[in-house]
Amino acid sequence: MKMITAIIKPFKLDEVREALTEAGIDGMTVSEVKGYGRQKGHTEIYRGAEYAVNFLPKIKIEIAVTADMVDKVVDAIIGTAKTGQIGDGKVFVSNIESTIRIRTEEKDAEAL
Amino acid sequence: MKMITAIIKPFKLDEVREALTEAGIDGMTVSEVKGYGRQKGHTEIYRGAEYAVNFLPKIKIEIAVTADMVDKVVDAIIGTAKTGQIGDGKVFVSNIESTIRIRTEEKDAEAL
Amino acid sequence: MKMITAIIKPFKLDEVREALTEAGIDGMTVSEVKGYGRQKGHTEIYRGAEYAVNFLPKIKIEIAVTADMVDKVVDAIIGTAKTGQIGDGKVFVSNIESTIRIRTEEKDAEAL
Amino acid sequence: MLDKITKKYAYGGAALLASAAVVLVASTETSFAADTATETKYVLNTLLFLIGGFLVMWMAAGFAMLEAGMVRSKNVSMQCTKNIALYAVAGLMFWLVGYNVMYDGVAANGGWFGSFTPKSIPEPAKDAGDYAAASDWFFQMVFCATTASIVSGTVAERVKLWPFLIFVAVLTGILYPITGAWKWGAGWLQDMKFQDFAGSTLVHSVGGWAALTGAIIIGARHGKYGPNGEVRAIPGSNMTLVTLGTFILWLGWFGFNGGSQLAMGSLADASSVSKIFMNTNLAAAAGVMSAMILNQLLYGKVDLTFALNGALAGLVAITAEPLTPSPLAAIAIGSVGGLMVVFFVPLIDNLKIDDVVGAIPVHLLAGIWGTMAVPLTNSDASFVTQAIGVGAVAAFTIVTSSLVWLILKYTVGLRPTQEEEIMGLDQAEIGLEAYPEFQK
Amino acid sequence: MLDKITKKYAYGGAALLASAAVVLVASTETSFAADTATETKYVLNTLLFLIGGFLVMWMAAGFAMLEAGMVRSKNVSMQCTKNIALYAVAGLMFWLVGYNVMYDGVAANGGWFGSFTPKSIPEPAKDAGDYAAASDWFFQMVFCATTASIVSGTVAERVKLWPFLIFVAVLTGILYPITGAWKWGAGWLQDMKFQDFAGSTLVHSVGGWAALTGAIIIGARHGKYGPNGEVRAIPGSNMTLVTLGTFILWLGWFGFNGGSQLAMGSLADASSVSKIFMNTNLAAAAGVMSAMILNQLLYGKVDLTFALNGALAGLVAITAEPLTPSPLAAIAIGSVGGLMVVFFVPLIDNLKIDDVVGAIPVHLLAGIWGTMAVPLTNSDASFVTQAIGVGAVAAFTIVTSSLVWLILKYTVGLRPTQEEEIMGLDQAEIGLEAYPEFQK
Amino acid sequence: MLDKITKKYAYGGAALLASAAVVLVASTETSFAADTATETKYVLNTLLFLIGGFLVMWMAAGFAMLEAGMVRSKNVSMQCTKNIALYAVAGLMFWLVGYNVMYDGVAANGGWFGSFTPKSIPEPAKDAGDYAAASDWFFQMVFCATTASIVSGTVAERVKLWPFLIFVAVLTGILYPITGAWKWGAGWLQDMKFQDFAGSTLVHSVGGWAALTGAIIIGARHGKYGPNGEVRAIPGSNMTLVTLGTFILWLGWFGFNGGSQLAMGSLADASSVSKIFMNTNLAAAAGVMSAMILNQLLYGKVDLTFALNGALAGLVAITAEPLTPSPLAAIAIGSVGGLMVVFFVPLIDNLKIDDVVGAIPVHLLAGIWGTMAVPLTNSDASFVTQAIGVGAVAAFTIVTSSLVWLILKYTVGLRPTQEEEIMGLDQAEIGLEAYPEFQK
Ligand SMILES: Nc1ncnc2c1ncn2[C@@H]1O[C@H](COP(=O)(O)OP(=O)(O)O)[C@@H](O)[C@H]1O
Ligand SMILES: Nc1ncnc2c1ncn2[C@@H]1O[C@H](COP(=O)(O)OP(=O)(O)O)[C@@H](O)[C@H]1O
Ligand SMILES: Nc1ncnc2c1ncn2[C@@H]1O[C@H](COP(=O)(O)OP(=O)(O)O)[C@@H](O)[C@H]1O
Repeated sequence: MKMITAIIKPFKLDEVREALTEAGIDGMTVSEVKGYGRQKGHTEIYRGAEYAVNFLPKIKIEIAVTADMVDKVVDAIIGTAKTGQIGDGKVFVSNIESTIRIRTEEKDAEAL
Repeated sequence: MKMITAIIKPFKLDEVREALTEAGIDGMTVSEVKGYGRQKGHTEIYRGAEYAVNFLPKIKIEIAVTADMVDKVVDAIIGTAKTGQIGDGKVFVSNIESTIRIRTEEKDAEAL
Repeated sequence: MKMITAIIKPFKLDEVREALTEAGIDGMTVSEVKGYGRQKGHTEIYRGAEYAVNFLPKIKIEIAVTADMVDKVVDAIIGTAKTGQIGDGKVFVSNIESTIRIRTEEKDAEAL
Repeated sequence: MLDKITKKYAYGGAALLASAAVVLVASTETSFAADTATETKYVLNTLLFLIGGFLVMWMAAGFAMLEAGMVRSKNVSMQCTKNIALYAVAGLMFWLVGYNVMYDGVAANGGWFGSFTPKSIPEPAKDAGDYAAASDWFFQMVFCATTASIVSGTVAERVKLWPFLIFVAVLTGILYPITGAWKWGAGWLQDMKFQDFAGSTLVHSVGGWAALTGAIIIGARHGKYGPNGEVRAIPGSNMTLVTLGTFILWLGWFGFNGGSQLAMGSLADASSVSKIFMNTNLAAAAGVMSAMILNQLLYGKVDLTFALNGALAGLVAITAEPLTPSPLAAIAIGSVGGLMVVFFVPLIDNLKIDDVVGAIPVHLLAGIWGTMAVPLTNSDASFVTQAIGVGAVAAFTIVTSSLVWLILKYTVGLRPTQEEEIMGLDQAEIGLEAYPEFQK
Repeated sequence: MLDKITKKYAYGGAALLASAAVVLVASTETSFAADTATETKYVLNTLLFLIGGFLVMWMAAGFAMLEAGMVRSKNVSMQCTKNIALYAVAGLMFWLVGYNVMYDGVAANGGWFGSFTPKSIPEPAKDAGDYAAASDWFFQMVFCATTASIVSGTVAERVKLWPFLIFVAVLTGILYPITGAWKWGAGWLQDMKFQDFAGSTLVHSVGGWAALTGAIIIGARHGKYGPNGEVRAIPGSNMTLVTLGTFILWLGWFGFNGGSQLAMGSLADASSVSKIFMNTNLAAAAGVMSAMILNQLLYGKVDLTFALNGALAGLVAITAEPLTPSPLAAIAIGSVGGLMVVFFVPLIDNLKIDDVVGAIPVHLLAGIWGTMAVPLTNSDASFVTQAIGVGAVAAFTIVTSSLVWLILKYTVGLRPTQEEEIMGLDQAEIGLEAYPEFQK
Repeated sequence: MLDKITKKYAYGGAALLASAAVVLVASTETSFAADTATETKYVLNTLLFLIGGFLVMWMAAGFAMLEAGMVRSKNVSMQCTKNIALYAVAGLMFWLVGYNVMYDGVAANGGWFGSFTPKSIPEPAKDAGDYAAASDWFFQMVFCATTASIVSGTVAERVKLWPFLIFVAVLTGILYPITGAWKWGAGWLQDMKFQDFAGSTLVHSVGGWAALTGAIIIGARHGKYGPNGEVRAIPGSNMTLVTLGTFILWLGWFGFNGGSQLAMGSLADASSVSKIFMNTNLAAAAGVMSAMILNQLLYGKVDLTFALNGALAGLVAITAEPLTPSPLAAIAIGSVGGLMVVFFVPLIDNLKIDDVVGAIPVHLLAGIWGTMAVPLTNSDASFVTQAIGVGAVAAFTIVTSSLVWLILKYTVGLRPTQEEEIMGLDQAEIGLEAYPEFQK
């Protein structure tokens, strides 16, 4: 099993989610994160003093999938999350050794 | 070393934490996430317009453990987080290559 | 490629970020988490009733790097995040199988 | 009203009698001037009702904010809904029957209650009396609404919307007006010379008893008490709202107590209203400080919610008699209110009575204290009569409000399901999170 | 003012005429008493303007809070900036030209508008008339500011700061005063006996039309309507602020309607103000309940924002005539306002008119309803005249405000870029998040 | 009070003198009418104090909200605690000694201070004078509390609760009353004809100096200035609270300035109060706009907190003389206040003086500006005397408040530990997060 972790721009979430469900994905876990990267933050002036906003709001999506689904899922993400502008984000793929569904104690592929 | 990542229902957090400490776990990291899965969200009506709440609040718990502890920990989680109702969540186990305790620079098992 | 995950004390974030950029790191993803560990929470009294604050605010930093950078990055984190006091946090290193930059579809080292 | 009106002349004392005498003597020659003076008095009395009334109306917002801050964010939209709705229900019911039950022909019914009819208002040009009838209605209505606001805080986070509003309708249309009639409607408690200037008993204790019976009959919030009976703290979601609400209530209280002088057309009345403002403020300030100091001594730190409750307890305590105490006495009366908060909030909690905002110590207990303290500064009052008044109002309100809560419980049901309670009433009944964007 | 002043004597009726007669008869002998009485009246009338005025000023805060709660948190700082600035702009413009356009020499210009000059204020000691000139200015100014507040809510989250403020300057300096002159400036609508006591049409509909044209010309918020035209809900970020704002507005409305009696120096006036308070409160309460009940019936639950909008719609509806209705009639008028909210909010949404706070149903439609309902209780009004007034004000405001919006659109531009809109106006134009610490 | 009372007759001018003459002439025959008129005046004067007083009391809530919004969320409960407590402390101290130090027998002590005794209040029926004694106490007390509120904002986020409250007790019981006595207590500054209508110097600068000495002696917040001395912005946690607080203060200021006319029983007084309302509003509006425009020109965008501070600076600036300026002069005076905010906030920041809310530019600097501007419109004032007043109050307040801060620093200590400051005072001293549920 693989874990696909995508960092995307927040306003793309709904589109990506729809693409993923179309790609046959039934579940995912999402969280709000702050990103630092080539897309630089911005400088604000508060009461005359400058301050840097270094971290930009991003969304992290984690999707556990069977190995055969990885390409399809990555494509779905890239297909929808890409705007072509700096800061679109990354996709990371890593390995999961086992997966359990808490409710049924099903394992691995059946747990998804 | 293994990383155990559990997605659970928020109101179960305290119970799970207690079970984990009883199982001999000294540390964990928790975050608030939103989940999408078989447990469907709900439709709300705001000022006469429907809108879908697709993501439901979940809690993610991350626990780094030595390999021998994995089963015990997974059992503790399943034992307490299970309500038998859809949406109880998942447990993912993956590998960690190394662990360091920042304070002492101890490594791996000693870092936990 | 490796994923370095560090849990640190919140007020150390800016320092760590600066050390990382000095170490040549261009990107990272940050999130707010709550930690449970040897550093115990505290007991508060609200309207005469005690309650335990078990989880303490921490920051999680995730940095994807090429394998050769791992030590340098870990050192930079430890060098700045360490206060020597309990609760300084952990660093976890795990493996990433692939990385893609959404904007350009570049892969792996080029995607960072 | 009769009683309070009578009272006002009593306070006016010598000066007023003297000028009244002049009126009679001078009346043949200066009838125009006398008329003008009478008209001016009418206007000024009416103005007191209107200003006092809008200040007390504003207290409805104070309760709403305080309660919205004391509940968890998953119940905030519901708490706001209840508060705007209860003010609306009180305003309608007190017109439909409440006012007349309280004031219309109470003597004819043996001093127990008036008539179950809507309040009608004369045409402006024909409005006789010492003040405009509508201004009096307005002023009395906002008192009635206050009573309902007290209840909503205590039973927050675990009662369904519509059953709660039915309770409010009965409370504001019938229960509050009946005990009100006994005293302010010139009923039997008035005949006994029971003293309750602005309603420590008639408003605050009535609200407090209705809240207490509700808290017991509805039961505690899920998770408030552990399996072994241990008390679990459930911190409120927003302390600035609690602070804002308390400041609003403090401000409104100047209308509550000051307006209860019921007249402002003479030197003596205006002076009385002023003394009431001063005493009201001193009692509240003393309540804050006594609560904070005791809190620091007992717990080694200051709990903001105790300081804020202390202000309110000081205010409730002085409400039964804000006029006769000296400044020092006002400080003493308010201080005791503040101390009561720090003592009784945990005590009530330990009795497994789940009072989300502390309304029982603040409104009920400090209200009883304030009522019993009247004889200390007002020689017209006696401890026995005060005790009879407190007891009679308690008995009536406990019995009747329990009955209403129980009927609701066993018919439409009071509580949401446990699942709904856990998910929060906002999602269960309102379909609208109060802070949908902020991660919780 | 002329008209309203006239009206006030009419309401005073018999009592006032009688006492006026006495004044004439008694004048040679009791001239001092008469002067005192006149001076007291002057003071009391002035006081009504000042109290009414500060209550309506407070409504500016109510709109600010309500709107800050109805927008997404990324636009909250901007919404607060617009609200404090619009109140400032209105206050300056209504001195610079607004007041005199509305009240100064309207008859000389055929009843269409007054003079384009700043308002000057006499020295206190030489202030003639029935009330202080400055108190009248203050009271009229806050009405003007209210009109602008209505607009800011509807067009929230998608209009640039300075262009919006330019619109406000024109609205408060010229547009509002012109239609105001027709009636309250004793212009042609006044001659026709058009009735609008406190401004259901002159304030609320004017604001509503300006908001509607703005919403159409600026267009909907990005993402409000789907690619297939489906309506997408965009929940407001903070329901306690919306609740607080509504309570503030309700409180302020006592000044809005009560102060519009324009006099408080006589029994009849004070009684009228009181009746207005009562009717205002009943209509608002009825608006809450009718909106909640219809909401429950249609949707199976209660939407807090509908309950709050219901209060406001009840208030707007009673504003055209808060004095003549009986309590029951006030309840009926307010109820219809509440029902309109539940019907028209979704309808307007479906017409792809993006009204962030519901100002169009609340202020425009309930304002029309209130104005057309006047003849039901006030025999001085006729449906035809009311319709002419509503229509004339509509025509003028639609045309002129569209023109201003369009000129701004094609010169400085009204909308931020889509990118800026998505990132939020706080970041794009204010550089300051409203809640920088809270994760969203 | 003596002085202000004197002043009020001066303002009353011709009209009042004339009617006073009539009183004397007519007194044998129309003594009743004269008495009635006197009584009515007494009531109206008292009413002005009560209304003005409750509006200024409400400013305590305004400061609380503004400050709660300008601090980081980890210090919000503490800031709320300080604000409710300082209002309580001021209320008690101003009764215990403050009032009499300021007003009782100042001449007997060479015009420097009065007597260190509690304020006692006559029985209502025996209350002589032009207004109720208690209403005057109430009105003066809320001014005193305002002074303390100014301090709490500047030194927020880094001073321990109880030491801060001890400072407040000394400030409100002794320091503020002493400089107050010099002018309003008919002391030596009054003899010199120093002019400060509602307290640009006596209230706002006193608060500002006490805040400034505090900021310097306590030092800046941890992290406010970088290791190389660079200024670091620390954004406030909640901009709607800052906006709400500012609107509350604006509303309260009508009581602050309007009530300082100290009388409302005559045409001239009522007219004066009205003119004050108008000028106060114009100055505040001008402050908003001048701050916004300068802000836009200098920084290319509008900072909401500058716009809000601009309103307050406009208000402070007009406070020294809200009556004599023409509308245009009021606009000019307020505008300069607004400009000062945009100039001086960064400047003070660069001097490493950490003023969390901007109270030093707003209250101290705009207060000095307002005081020095009095001679521009009031021929009774001279620049030299104004400068002497400003300087004397500055010298006294700087020295004495520094002394108090220093004594506290070297005895009980003023600052929490750095660790406590980093974790936030809410956790360190209050044990209660303001927003416990929201992730930060
Ligand atoms: N090395 C990294 N490790 C973890 N997250 C990263 C890394 N580099 C970038 N990110 C995440 O991806 C986001 C986008 O990266 P950025 O460099 O700004 O743009 P792009 O992906 O278009 O090159 C960042 O905001 C951050 O959240
Ligand atoms: N493939 C997946 N990858 C990551 N997280 C998932 C995945 N499937 C489910 N989840 C998480 O688990 C939660 C529960 O899953 P769900 O399918 O609703 O119920 P159940 O676990 O009972 O089958 C989801 O809300 C989501 O957070
Ligand atoms: N086994 C673990 N798995 C995941 N996170 C952990 C684990 N142990 C500790 N942590 C995280 O590290 C933080 C610091 O750990 P703690 O034991 O308190 O101090 P220290 O790292 O100094 O020993 C915790 O708050 C928690 O977030």
